[in-house]
Amino acid sequence: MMEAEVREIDGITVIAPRGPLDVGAALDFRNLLTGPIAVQGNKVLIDLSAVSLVDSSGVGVLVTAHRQAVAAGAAFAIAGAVGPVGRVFEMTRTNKLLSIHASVDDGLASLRDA
Amino acid sequence: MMEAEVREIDGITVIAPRGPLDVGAALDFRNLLTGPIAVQGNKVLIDLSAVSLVDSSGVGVLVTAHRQAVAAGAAFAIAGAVGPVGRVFEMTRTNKLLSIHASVDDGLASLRDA
Amino acid sequence: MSISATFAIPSRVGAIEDARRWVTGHLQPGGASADALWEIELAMTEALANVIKHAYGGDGSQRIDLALLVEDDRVEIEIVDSGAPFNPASYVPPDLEVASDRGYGVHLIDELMDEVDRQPAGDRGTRLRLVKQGWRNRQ
Amino acid sequence: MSISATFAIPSRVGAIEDARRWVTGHLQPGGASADALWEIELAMTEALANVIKHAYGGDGSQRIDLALLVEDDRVEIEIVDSGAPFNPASYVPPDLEVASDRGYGVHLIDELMDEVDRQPAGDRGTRLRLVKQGWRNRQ
Ligand SMILES: Nc1ncnc2c1ncn2[C@@H]1O[C@H](COP(=O)(O)OP(=O)(O)O)[C@@H](O)[C@H]1O
Ligand SMILES: Nc1ncnc2c1ncn2[C@@H]1O[C@H](COP(=O)(O)OP(=O)(O)O)[C@@H](O)[C@H]1O
Repeated sequence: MMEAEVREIDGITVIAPRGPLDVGAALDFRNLLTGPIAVQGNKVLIDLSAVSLVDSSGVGVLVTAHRQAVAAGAAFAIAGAVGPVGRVFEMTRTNKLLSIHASVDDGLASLRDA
Repeated sequence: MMEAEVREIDGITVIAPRGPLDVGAALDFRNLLTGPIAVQGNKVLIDLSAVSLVDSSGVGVLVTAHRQAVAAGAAFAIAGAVGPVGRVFEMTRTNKLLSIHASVDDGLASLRDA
Repeated sequence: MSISATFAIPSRVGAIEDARRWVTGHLQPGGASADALWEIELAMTEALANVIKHAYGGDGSQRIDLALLVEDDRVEIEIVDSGAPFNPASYVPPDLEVASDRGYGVHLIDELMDEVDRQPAGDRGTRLRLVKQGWRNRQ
Repeated sequence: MSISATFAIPSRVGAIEDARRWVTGHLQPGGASADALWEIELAMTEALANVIKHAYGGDGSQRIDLALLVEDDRVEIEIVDSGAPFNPASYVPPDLEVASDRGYGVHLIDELMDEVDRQPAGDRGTRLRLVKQGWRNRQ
Protein backbone atom coordinates (compact mmCIF):
# COMPACT_ATOMS: atom_id res chain seq x y z
CA MET A 1 0.00 0.00 0.00
CA MET A 2 1.60 3.19 -1.14
CA GLU A 3 0.31 6.71 -1.16
CA ALA A 4 2.17 9.71 -2.44
CA GLU A 5 1.71 13.31 -3.40
CA VAL A 6 3.65 14.62 -6.38
CA ARG A 7 4.20 18.29 -7.03
CA GLU A 8 6.52 20.58 -8.94
CA ILE A 9 8.38 23.40 -7.20
CA ASP A 10 10.67 25.61 -9.31
CA GLY A 11 11.31 22.79 -11.76
CA ILE A 12 11.99 20.29 -8.98
CA THR A 13 9.78 17.19 -8.80
CA VAL A 14 8.83 16.74 -5.15
CA ILE A 15 7.53 13.26 -4.31
CA ALA A 16 6.04 12.88 -0.85
CA PRO A 17 5.06 9.35 0.15
CA ARG A 18 2.60 9.04 3.03
CA GLY A 19 2.32 6.45 5.77
CA PRO A 20 4.82 3.61 6.14
CA LEU A 21 7.55 3.38 3.51
CA ASP A 22 8.08 -0.27 4.25
CA VAL A 23 8.39 -3.63 2.51
CA GLY A 24 4.68 -3.44 1.57
CA ALA A 25 5.07 -0.06 -0.15
CA ALA A 26 8.63 -0.35 -1.48
CA LEU A 27 7.86 -1.88 -4.88
CA ASP A 28 5.22 0.66 -5.83
CA PHE A 29 7.35 3.49 -4.52
CA ARG A 30 10.29 2.27 -6.60
CA ASN A 31 8.06 2.16 -9.70
CA LEU A 32 6.93 5.72 -9.07
CA LEU A 33 10.54 6.95 -9.01
CA THR A 34 11.67 5.01 -12.11
CA GLY A 35 10.70 7.65 -14.66
CA PRO A 36 11.52 10.88 -12.84
CA ILE A 37 15.06 9.78 -11.85
CA ALA A 38 15.88 8.43 -15.32
CA VAL A 39 15.89 11.79 -17.08
CA GLN A 40 19.15 13.70 -17.36
CA GLY A 41 18.89 17.11 -15.73
CA ASN A 42 15.81 16.20 -13.71
CA LYS A 43 15.78 17.17 -10.05
CA VAL A 44 13.88 14.96 -7.66
CA LEU A 45 13.27 15.60 -3.97
CA ILE A 46 11.77 12.90 -1.75
CA ASP A 47 9.81 14.57 1.04
CA LEU A 48 9.53 12.11 3.95
CA SER A 49 7.71 14.46 6.32
CA ALA A 50 4.43 12.52 6.05
CA VAL A 51 6.14 9.12 6.41
CA SER A 52 5.58 7.24 9.66
CA LEU A 53 8.26 4.57 9.26
CA VAL A 54 11.05 3.76 6.81
CA ASP A 55 12.24 0.16 6.96
CA SER A 56 15.24 -1.51 5.31
CA SER A 57 13.24 -2.02 2.10
CA GLY A 58 12.47 1.70 1.99
CA VAL A 59 16.14 2.46 2.59
CA GLY A 60 17.03 0.03 -0.20
CA VAL A 61 14.74 1.77 -2.70
CA LEU A 62 16.26 5.15 -1.84
CA VAL A 63 19.83 3.83 -2.15
CA THR A 64 19.09 2.30 -5.56
CA ALA A 65 17.23 5.42 -6.71
CA HIS A 66 20.14 7.63 -5.64
CA ARG A 67 22.59 5.56 -7.67
CA GLN A 68 20.29 5.37 -10.70
CA ALA A 69 19.72 9.12 -10.60
CA VAL A 70 23.45 9.82 -10.46
CA ALA A 71 24.04 7.40 -13.36
CA ALA A 72 21.34 9.13 -15.43
CA GLY A 73 22.59 12.64 -14.65
CA ALA A 74 19.61 13.53 -12.47
CA ALA A 75 19.87 15.14 -9.03
CA PHE A 76 18.31 13.30 -6.10
CA ALA A 77 17.81 14.39 -2.51
CA ILE A 78 15.77 13.50 0.56
CA ALA A 79 14.12 15.87 3.03
CA GLY A 80 11.88 15.84 6.07
CA ALA A 81 13.39 12.75 7.69
CA VAL A 82 12.87 14.19 11.15
CA GLY A 83 12.47 12.33 14.43
CA PRO A 84 12.80 8.54 14.51
CA VAL A 85 12.17 8.22 10.77
CA GLY A 86 15.62 9.65 10.06
CA ARG A 87 17.47 7.37 12.49
CA VAL A 88 17.27 4.41 10.10
CA PHE A 89 19.62 6.21 7.70
CA GLU A 90 22.12 6.69 10.52
CA MET A 91 21.83 3.11 11.75
CA THR A 92 22.50 1.77 8.24
CA ARG A 93 25.08 4.52 7.54
CA THR A 94 23.29 5.11 4.24
CA ASN A 95 23.24 8.78 5.27
CA LYS A 96 26.82 8.88 3.98
CA LEU A 97 25.65 8.15 0.42
CA LEU A 98 22.23 9.80 0.42
CA SER A 99 21.80 13.55 0.31
CA ILE A 100 19.56 14.09 3.35
CA HIS A 101 18.19 17.47 4.40
CA ALA A 102 16.22 18.41 7.49
CA SER A 103 13.54 20.51 5.81
CA VAL A 104 11.95 20.55 2.37
CA ASP A 105 13.25 24.12 1.94
CA ASP A 106 16.82 22.95 2.61
CA GLY A 107 16.33 20.08 0.16
CA LEU A 108 14.97 22.40 -2.52
CA ALA A 109 17.85 24.83 -1.98
CA SER A 110 20.42 22.05 -2.39
CA LEU A 111 18.80 20.94 -5.66
CA ARG A 112 18.50 24.48 -7.03
CA ASP A 113 22.28 24.74 -6.90
CA ALA A 114 22.77 21.23 -8.29
CA MET B 1 3.93 22.18 -13.77
CA MET B 2 2.44 18.90 -12.76
CA GLU B 3 0.71 17.84 -9.59
CA ALA B 4 -0.62 14.42 -8.85
CA GLU B 5 -1.92 12.25 -6.06
CA VAL B 6 -0.98 8.58 -6.07
CA ARG B 7 -2.84 5.98 -4.06
CA GLU B 8 -3.38 2.24 -3.99
CA ILE B 9 -6.88 0.77 -4.01
CA ASP B 10 -7.23 -3.03 -3.93
CA GLY B 11 -3.87 -3.49 -5.63
CA ILE B 12 -4.68 -0.90 -8.31
CA THR B 13 -2.37 2.12 -8.59
CA VAL B 14 -4.59 5.17 -8.94
CA ILE B 15 -2.80 8.24 -10.29
CA ALA B 16 -4.78 11.47 -10.13
CA PRO B 17 -3.15 14.47 -11.79
CA ARG B 18 -4.47 17.89 -10.75
CA GLY B 19 -4.91 21.09 -12.74
CA PRO B 20 -4.19 21.28 -16.46
CA LEU B 21 -2.81 18.14 -18.10
CA ASP B 22 -1.34 20.16 -20.92
CA VAL B 23 1.87 20.60 -22.88
CA GLY B 24 3.49 22.13 -19.76
CA ALA B 25 2.67 19.10 -17.60
CA ALA B 26 2.88 16.31 -20.18
CA LEU B 27 6.56 15.45 -19.82
CA ASP B 28 6.48 15.13 -16.04
CA PHE B 29 3.24 13.22 -16.19
CA ARG B 30 4.72 10.80 -18.70
CA ASN B 31 7.72 10.27 -16.43
CA LEU B 32 5.45 9.51 -13.51
CA LEU B 33 3.69 6.77 -15.49
CA THR B 34 6.86 5.18 -16.87
CA GLY B 35 7.48 2.82 -13.95
CA PRO B 36 3.95 1.80 -12.96
CA ILE B 37 2.90 0.87 -16.52
CA ALA B 38 6.09 -1.07 -17.25
CA VAL B 39 5.42 -3.89 -14.79
CA GLN B 40 3.60 -6.97 -16.01
CA GLY B 41 0.42 -7.56 -14.06
CA ASN B 42 0.28 -4.01 -12.71
CA LYS B 43 -3.05 -2.23 -12.86
CA VAL B 44 -3.03 1.53 -13.32
CA LEU B 45 -6.03 3.84 -13.24
CA ILE B 46 -5.67 7.49 -14.27
CA ASP B 47 -8.24 9.53 -12.35
CA LEU B 48 -8.89 12.76 -14.28
CA SER B 49 -11.58 14.12 -11.96
CA ALA B 50 -9.31 16.88 -10.63
CA VAL B 51 -8.03 17.84 -14.09
CA SER B 52 -9.22 21.15 -15.53
CA LEU B 53 -8.06 20.67 -19.13
CA VAL B 54 -6.50 17.90 -21.21
CA ASP B 55 -4.81 19.14 -24.37
CA SER B 56 -3.40 17.17 -27.32
CA SER B 57 -0.11 16.64 -25.45
CA GLY B 58 -2.03 15.13 -22.54
CA VAL B 59 -3.95 12.93 -24.96
CA GLY B 60 -0.65 11.91 -26.55
CA VAL B 61 0.84 10.83 -23.22
CA LEU B 62 -2.24 8.73 -22.44
CA VAL B 63 -2.21 7.08 -25.89
CA THR B 64 1.48 6.20 -25.56
CA ALA B 65 1.01 5.00 -21.97
CA HIS B 66 -1.91 2.80 -23.02
CA ARG B 67 0.19 1.12 -25.73
CA GLN B 68 3.21 0.73 -23.45
CA ALA B 69 1.06 -0.79 -20.72
CA VAL B 70 -0.49 -3.28 -23.14
CA ALA B 71 2.97 -4.20 -24.47
CA ALA B 72 4.25 -4.74 -20.91
CA GLY B 73 1.25 -6.80 -19.84
CA ALA B 74 -0.12 -4.13 -17.50
CA ALA B 75 -3.74 -2.99 -17.42
CA PHE B 76 -4.42 0.70 -18.02
CA ALA B 77 -7.65 2.66 -17.75
CA ILE B 78 -8.88 6.23 -17.41
CA ALA B 79 -11.69 7.54 -15.23
CA GLY B 80 -13.35 10.76 -14.20
CA ALA B 81 -13.15 12.47 -17.58
CA VAL B 82 -16.47 14.18 -17.04
CA GLY B 83 -17.73 17.40 -18.59
CA PRO B 84 -15.66 19.19 -21.20
CA VAL B 85 -12.45 17.41 -20.12
CA GLY B 86 -13.72 14.19 -21.71
CA ARG B 87 -14.70 15.75 -25.02
CA VAL B 88 -11.09 15.92 -26.19
CA PHE B 89 -11.00 12.11 -26.35
CA GLU B 90 -14.10 12.13 -28.53
CA MET B 91 -12.83 14.89 -30.81
CA THR B 92 -9.57 13.00 -31.38
CA ARG B 93 -11.38 9.62 -31.48
CA THR B 94 -8.75 8.34 -29.07
CA ASN B 95 -11.69 7.12 -26.98
CA LYS B 96 -11.76 4.14 -29.36
CA LEU B 97 -8.32 3.01 -28.16
CA LEU B 98 -8.36 4.20 -24.56
CA SER B 99 -10.40 2.46 -21.88
CA ILE B 100 -12.38 5.41 -20.51
CA HIS B 101 -14.82 5.14 -17.59
CA ALA B 102 -17.16 7.76 -16.19
CA SER B 103 -16.39 7.24 -12.51
CA VAL B 104 -13.40 6.04 -10.54
CA ASP B 105 -15.54 3.17 -9.23
CA ASP B 106 -16.33 2.06 -12.78
CA GLY B 107 -12.65 2.30 -13.67
CA LEU B 108 -11.64 0.25 -10.63
CA ALA B 109 -14.28 -2.37 -11.42
CA SER B 110 -13.02 -2.72 -15.00
CA LEU B 111 -9.46 -3.23 -13.76
CA ARG B 112 -10.45 -5.71 -11.06
CA ASP B 113 -11.75 -7.99 -13.80
CA ALA B 114 -8.73 -7.35 -16.04
CA MET C 1 -20.72 44.88 -24.41
CA SER C 2 -17.23 45.22 -25.85
CA ILE C 3 -13.91 44.51 -24.16
CA SER C 4 -10.52 44.71 -25.79
CA ALA C 5 -7.29 43.78 -24.04
CA THR C 6 -3.74 42.78 -24.88
CA PHE C 7 -1.24 40.49 -23.17
CA ALA C 8 2.16 38.98 -23.92
CA ILE C 9 3.88 35.82 -22.76
CA PRO C 10 7.38 34.40 -23.21
CA SER C 11 7.59 31.44 -25.60
CA ARG C 12 7.59 28.82 -22.83
CA VAL C 13 4.97 26.15 -22.20
CA GLY C 14 4.80 27.13 -18.52
CA ALA C 15 3.42 30.54 -19.56
CA ILE C 16 0.40 29.12 -21.42
CA GLU C 17 -1.43 28.84 -18.11
CA ASP C 18 -1.02 32.60 -17.64
CA ALA C 19 -2.56 33.25 -21.04
CA ARG C 20 -5.51 30.99 -20.20
CA ARG C 21 -6.04 32.79 -16.89
CA TRP C 22 -5.92 36.15 -18.62
CA VAL C 23 -8.65 35.19 -21.12
CA THR C 24 -10.77 33.45 -18.49
CA GLY C 25 -10.48 36.49 -16.25
CA HIS C 26 -12.15 38.54 -18.97
CA LEU C 27 -14.77 36.01 -20.08
CA GLN C 28 -15.97 34.51 -16.82
CA PRO C 29 -17.39 37.77 -15.38
CA GLY C 30 -19.18 38.28 -18.71
CA GLY C 31 -21.16 35.07 -18.24
CA ALA C 32 -19.16 32.64 -20.41
CA SER C 33 -20.59 29.12 -20.61
CA ALA C 34 -18.41 26.30 -19.26
CA ASP C 35 -18.33 24.73 -22.73
CA ALA C 36 -17.24 27.91 -24.49
CA LEU C 37 -14.57 28.59 -21.87
CA TRP C 38 -13.18 25.12 -22.33
CA GLU C 39 -13.28 25.43 -26.13
CA ILE C 40 -11.46 28.75 -26.08
CA GLU C 41 -8.91 27.63 -23.48
CA LEU C 42 -8.13 24.43 -25.37
CA ALA C 43 -7.85 26.11 -28.78
CA MET C 44 -5.56 28.79 -27.29
CA THR C 45 -3.45 26.14 -25.58
CA GLU C 46 -2.98 24.24 -28.83
CA ALA C 47 -2.22 27.40 -30.79
CA LEU C 48 0.31 28.66 -28.24
CA ALA C 49 1.94 25.22 -27.96
CA ASN C 50 2.35 25.17 -31.75
CA VAL C 51 3.93 28.62 -31.78
CA ILE C 52 6.37 27.55 -29.07
CA LYS C 53 7.18 24.13 -30.56
CA HIS C 54 7.00 24.80 -34.28
CA ALA C 55 7.18 28.55 -35.06
CA TYR C 56 9.95 29.13 -32.49
CA GLY C 57 11.34 25.57 -32.54
CA GLY C 58 11.44 25.42 -28.75
CA ASP C 59 13.41 28.65 -28.28
CA GLY C 60 12.05 29.92 -24.96
CA SER C 61 13.46 33.44 -25.26
CA GLN C 62 10.91 34.71 -27.77
CA ARG C 63 7.67 36.60 -27.28
CA ILE C 64 4.05 35.88 -28.15
CA ASP C 65 1.53 38.73 -28.29
CA LEU C 66 -2.12 38.18 -27.57
CA ALA C 67 -5.09 40.41 -28.21
CA LEU C 68 -8.63 39.76 -27.04
CA LEU C 69 -11.82 41.30 -28.42
CA VAL C 70 -14.99 40.36 -26.59
CA GLU C 71 -18.39 41.28 -27.99
CA ASP C 72 -21.92 40.27 -27.12
CA ASP C 73 -22.01 37.26 -29.36
CA ARG C 74 -18.40 36.61 -30.30
CA VAL C 75 -14.90 36.38 -28.86
CA GLU C 76 -11.88 37.02 -31.04
CA ILE C 77 -8.35 36.11 -30.00
CA GLU C 78 -5.26 37.10 -31.93
CA ILE C 79 -1.96 35.33 -31.40
CA VAL C 80 1.05 36.96 -33.01
CA ASP C 81 4.49 35.41 -33.28
CA SER C 82 7.66 36.29 -35.19
CA GLY C 83 8.75 32.73 -35.95
CA ALA C 84 8.54 30.29 -38.84
CA PRO C 85 5.11 30.27 -40.48
CA PHE C 86 2.64 27.41 -40.62
CA ASN C 87 2.56 25.98 -44.15
CA PRO C 88 -1.00 24.86 -44.95
CA ALA C 89 0.19 23.14 -48.13
CA SER C 90 2.33 20.65 -46.21
CA TYR C 91 -0.16 20.11 -43.38
CA VAL C 92 -1.54 16.58 -43.19
CA PRO C 93 -4.66 16.23 -41.04
CA PRO C 94 -4.69 13.38 -38.53
CA ASP C 95 -6.06 9.97 -39.48
CA LEU C 96 -8.82 9.68 -36.88
CA GLU C 97 -9.08 5.93 -37.45
CA VAL C 98 -5.74 5.32 -35.78
CA ALA C 99 -4.99 6.83 -32.36
CA SER C 100 -1.77 8.83 -32.31
CA ASP C 101 0.39 10.51 -29.70
CA ARG C 102 0.60 13.70 -31.78
CA GLY C 103 -0.84 15.66 -34.67
CA TYR C 104 -4.18 16.68 -33.14
CA GLY C 105 -3.48 20.34 -32.37
CA VAL C 106 -4.52 22.00 -35.65
CA HIS C 107 -7.49 19.63 -35.96
CA LEU C 108 -8.72 20.59 -32.48
CA ILE C 109 -8.33 24.32 -33.18
CA ASP C 110 -10.33 23.96 -36.40
CA GLU C 111 -13.08 21.97 -34.70
CA LEU C 112 -13.34 24.14 -31.61
CA MET C 113 -13.38 27.56 -33.27
CA ASP C 114 -15.89 29.08 -35.66
CA GLU C 115 -13.23 30.94 -37.63
CA VAL C 116 -9.49 30.26 -37.89
CA ASP C 117 -7.38 32.53 -40.03
CA ARG C 118 -3.61 33.02 -40.45
CA GLN C 119 -1.94 36.10 -41.93
CA PRO C 120 1.73 37.04 -42.23
CA ALA C 121 2.77 39.52 -39.53
CA GLY C 122 5.85 41.74 -39.47
CA ASP C 123 8.99 40.72 -41.41
CA ARG C 124 8.33 37.08 -40.67
CA GLY C 125 5.84 35.59 -38.29
CA THR C 126 2.14 34.94 -38.20
CA ARG C 127 -1.03 36.54 -36.92
CA LEU C 128 -3.48 33.76 -36.01
CA ARG C 129 -7.06 34.86 -35.50
CA LEU C 130 -9.48 32.61 -33.60
CA VAL C 131 -13.18 33.45 -33.42
CA LYS C 132 -15.76 31.83 -31.16
CA GLN C 133 -19.43 32.72 -31.46
CA GLY C 134 -22.20 32.37 -28.87
CA TRP C 135 -19.84 32.15 -25.92
CA ARG C 136 -22.31 33.10 -23.19
CA ASN C 137 -24.90 31.13 -21.27
CA ARG C 138 -28.32 31.64 -22.80
CA GLN C 139 -30.51 33.67 -20.48
CA MET D 1 1.40 -3.63 34.97
CA SER D 2 1.29 -6.74 32.85
CA ILE D 3 -0.48 -7.30 29.55
CA SER D 4 -0.31 -10.40 27.43
CA ALA D 5 -1.96 -10.78 24.07
CA THR D 6 -1.71 -12.88 20.91
CA PHE D 7 -2.34 -12.14 17.27
CA ALA D 8 -1.83 -13.84 13.90
CA ILE D 9 -1.30 -12.52 10.39
CA PRO D 10 -1.10 -14.16 6.97
CA SER D 11 2.40 -14.24 5.48
CA ARG D 12 1.87 -11.18 3.27
CA VAL D 13 3.71 -7.88 3.46
CA GLY D 14 0.42 -5.98 3.43
CA ALA D 15 -0.46 -7.55 6.78
CA ILE D 16 2.62 -6.20 8.59
CA GLU D 17 0.81 -2.90 9.10
CA ASP D 18 -1.91 -4.79 11.01
CA ALA D 19 0.71 -6.31 13.30
CA ARG D 20 2.24 -2.88 13.96
CA ARG D 21 -1.18 -1.43 14.78
CA TRP D 22 -1.90 -4.30 17.14
CA VAL D 23 1.30 -3.75 19.12
CA THR D 24 0.96 0.04 19.09
CA GLY D 25 -2.63 -0.29 20.30
CA HIS D 26 -1.34 -2.04 23.41
CA LEU D 27 1.73 0.11 24.05
CA GLN D 28 0.51 3.63 23.33
CA PRO D 29 -2.14 3.68 26.11
CA GLY D 30 0.56 2.41 28.47
CA GLY D 31 2.67 5.52 27.88
CA ALA D 32 5.19 4.23 25.35
CA SER D 33 7.83 6.77 24.31
CA ALA D 34 7.91 7.75 20.63
CA ASP D 35 11.42 6.35 20.33
CA ALA D 36 10.55 2.97 21.84
CA LEU D 37 7.43 2.65 19.70
CA TRP D 38 9.46 3.34 16.59
CA GLU D 39 12.17 0.87 17.64
CA ILE D 40 9.65 -1.88 18.33
CA GLU D 41 7.64 -1.19 15.14
CA LEU D 42 10.75 -1.18 12.97
CA ALA D 43 12.26 -4.33 14.53
CA MET D 44 8.91 -6.15 14.13
CA THR D 45 8.61 -4.98 10.54
CA GLU D 46 12.07 -6.31 9.71
CA ALA D 47 11.45 -9.60 11.50
CA LEU D 48 8.08 -10.16 9.82
CA ALA D 49 9.46 -9.20 6.40
CA ASN D 50 12.23 -11.77 6.88
CA VAL D 51 9.77 -14.49 7.82
CA ILE D 52 7.68 -13.70 4.71
CA LYS D 53 10.62 -13.37 2.31
CA HIS D 54 13.07 -15.91 3.66
CA ALA D 55 11.40 -18.41 5.99
CA TYR D 56 8.34 -18.76 3.73
CA GLY D 57 10.10 -17.80 0.47
CA GLY D 58 7.32 -15.42 -0.51
CA ASP D 59 4.49 -17.93 -0.08
CA GLY D 60 1.59 -15.72 1.02
CA SER D 61 -0.65 -18.54 2.21
CA GLN D 62 1.20 -19.23 5.46
CA ARG D 63 0.59 -17.98 8.97
CA ILE D 64 2.68 -16.00 11.44
CA ASP D 65 1.81 -16.04 15.13
CA LEU D 66 2.59 -13.16 17.41
CA ALA D 67 2.58 -12.93 21.18
CA LEU D 68 3.05 -9.78 23.21
CA LEU D 69 4.05 -9.53 26.86
CA VAL D 70 4.11 -6.03 28.31
CA GLU D 71 5.56 -5.37 31.73
CA ASP D 72 6.48 -2.22 33.60
CA ASP D 73 9.99 -2.01 32.27
CA ARG D 74 10.08 -4.40 29.33
CA VAL D 75 8.19 -5.46 26.24
CA GLU D 76 8.60 -8.94 24.82
CA ILE D 77 7.38 -9.92 21.37
CA GLU D 78 7.40 -13.45 20.05
CA ILE D 79 7.13 -14.18 16.34
CA VAL D 80 6.56 -17.82 15.43
CA ASP D 81 6.71 -19.23 11.91
CA SER D 82 6.75 -22.74 10.46
CA GLY D 83 9.15 -22.03 7.59
CA ALA D 84 12.84 -22.45 6.86
CA PRO D 85 15.04 -21.44 9.79
CA PHE D 86 17.54 -18.58 9.91
CA ASN D 87 21.05 -19.97 9.83
CA PRO D 88 23.32 -17.79 11.99
CA ALA D 89 26.43 -19.59 10.71
CA SER D 90 25.87 -18.39 7.13
CA TYR D 91 24.74 -14.88 8.09
CA VAL D 92 27.07 -12.12 6.89
CA PRO D 93 26.51 -8.76 8.58
CA PRO D 94 26.31 -5.73 6.29
CA ASP D 95 29.44 -3.77 5.43
CA LEU D 96 28.41 -0.38 6.79
CA GLU D 97 31.14 1.35 4.80
CA VAL D 98 29.31 0.73 1.51
CA ALA D 99 25.63 1.61 1.17
CA SER D 100 23.53 -1.30 -0.03
CA ASP D 101 19.95 -1.82 -1.18
CA ARG D 102 19.57 -4.87 1.08
CA GLY D 103 21.00 -6.81 3.98
CA TYR D 104 20.15 -4.40 6.83
CA GLY D 105 17.20 -6.20 8.41
CA VAL D 106 18.97 -8.47 10.91
CA HIS D 107 21.43 -5.69 11.75
CA LEU D 108 18.57 -3.29 12.55
CA ILE D 109 16.78 -5.86 14.70
CA ASP D 110 19.97 -6.48 16.68
CA GLU D 111 20.64 -2.78 17.17
CA LEU D 112 17.08 -1.81 18.04
CA MET D 113 16.32 -4.56 20.55
CA ASP D 114 17.91 -5.35 23.90
CA GLU D 115 17.56 -9.11 23.47
CA VAL D 116 17.15 -11.16 20.29
CA ASP D 117 16.81 -14.88 20.54
CA ARG D 118 15.81 -17.63 18.07
CA GLN D 119 14.63 -21.13 19.04
CA PRO D 120 13.29 -23.99 16.93
CA ALA D 121 9.48 -24.19 17.09
CA GLY D 122 7.27 -27.09 16.11
CA ASP D 123 8.47 -29.63 13.52
CA ARG D 124 10.27 -26.95 11.59
CA GLY D 125 10.04 -23.24 12.06
CA THR D 126 11.37 -20.63 14.44
CA ARG D 127 10.32 -18.77 17.57
CA LEU D 128 11.94 -15.33 17.49
CA ARG D 129 11.92 -13.45 20.78
CA LEU D 130 12.49 -9.68 20.80
CA VAL D 131 12.87 -7.80 24.07
CA LYS D 132 12.85 -4.03 24.56
CA GLN D 133 13.57 -2.52 27.97
CA GLY D 134 12.58 0.92 29.27
CA TRP D 135 9.83 1.45 26.72
CA ARG D 136 7.88 4.14 28.60
CA ASN D 137 8.33 7.88 28.92
CA ARG D 138 10.15 8.69 32.12
CA GLN D 139 7.83 10.36 34.54
N1 LIG E 1 2.41 27.79 -35.45
C1 LIG E 1 3.01 26.93 -36.30
N2 LIG E 1 4.09 27.33 -36.98
C2 LIG E 1 4.70 26.48 -37.81
N3 LIG E 1 4.29 25.21 -38.06
C3 LIG E 1 3.22 24.76 -37.41
C4 LIG E 1 2.51 25.59 -36.52
N4 LIG E 1 1.47 24.88 -36.04
C5 LIG E 1 1.52 23.66 -36.61
N5 LIG E 1 2.57 23.58 -37.46
C6 LIG E 1 2.91 22.37 -38.28
O1 LIG E 1 1.74 21.59 -38.40
C7 LIG E 1 1.97 20.26 -37.88
C8 LIG E 1 0.72 19.74 -37.19
O2 LIG E 1 0.49 20.46 -35.99
P1 LIG E 1 -0.47 19.88 -34.89
O3 LIG E 1 -1.74 19.44 -35.53
O4 LIG E 1 -0.61 20.91 -33.80
O5 LIG E 1 0.24 18.59 -34.33
P2 LIG E 1 1.68 18.42 -33.61
O6 LIG E 1 2.06 19.75 -33.04
O7 LIG E 1 1.43 17.38 -32.57
O8 LIG E 1 2.61 17.95 -34.69
C9 LIG E 1 3.15 20.40 -36.98
O9 LIG E 1 3.87 19.19 -36.85
C10 LIG E 1 3.96 21.50 -37.65
O10 LIG E 1 4.75 20.95 -38.68
N1 LIG F 1 13.47 -15.39 9.24
C1 LIG F 1 14.45 -15.86 8.44
N2 LIG F 1 14.43 -17.12 7.99
C2 LIG F 1 15.38 -17.56 7.19
N3 LIG F 1 16.44 -16.83 6.76
C3 LIG F 1 16.53 -15.56 7.16
C4 LIG F 1 15.55 -15.01 8.03
N4 LIG F 1 15.90 -13.73 8.27
C5 LIG F 1 17.04 -13.50 7.59
N5 LIG F 1 17.43 -14.59 6.92
C6 LIG F 1 18.67 -14.70 6.09
O1 LIG F 1 19.56 -13.66 6.50
C7 LIG F 1 19.89 -12.80 5.42
C8 LIG F 1 20.02 -11.35 5.90
O2 LIG F 1 18.76 -10.86 6.27
P1 LIG F 1 18.53 -9.29 6.40
O3 LIG F 1 19.64 -8.71 7.21
O4 LIG F 1 17.17 -9.06 6.90
O5 LIG F 1 18.69 -8.70 4.94
P2 LIG F 1 17.84 -9.02 3.60
O6 LIG F 1 16.52 -9.58 4.03
O7 LIG F 1 17.75 -7.69 2.94
O8 LIG F 1 18.69 -10.01 2.83
C9 LIG F 1 18.79 -13.01 4.40
O9 LIG F 1 19.23 -12.76 3.09
C10 LIG F 1 18.43 -14.47 4.62
O10 LIG F 1 19.31 -15.32 3.92
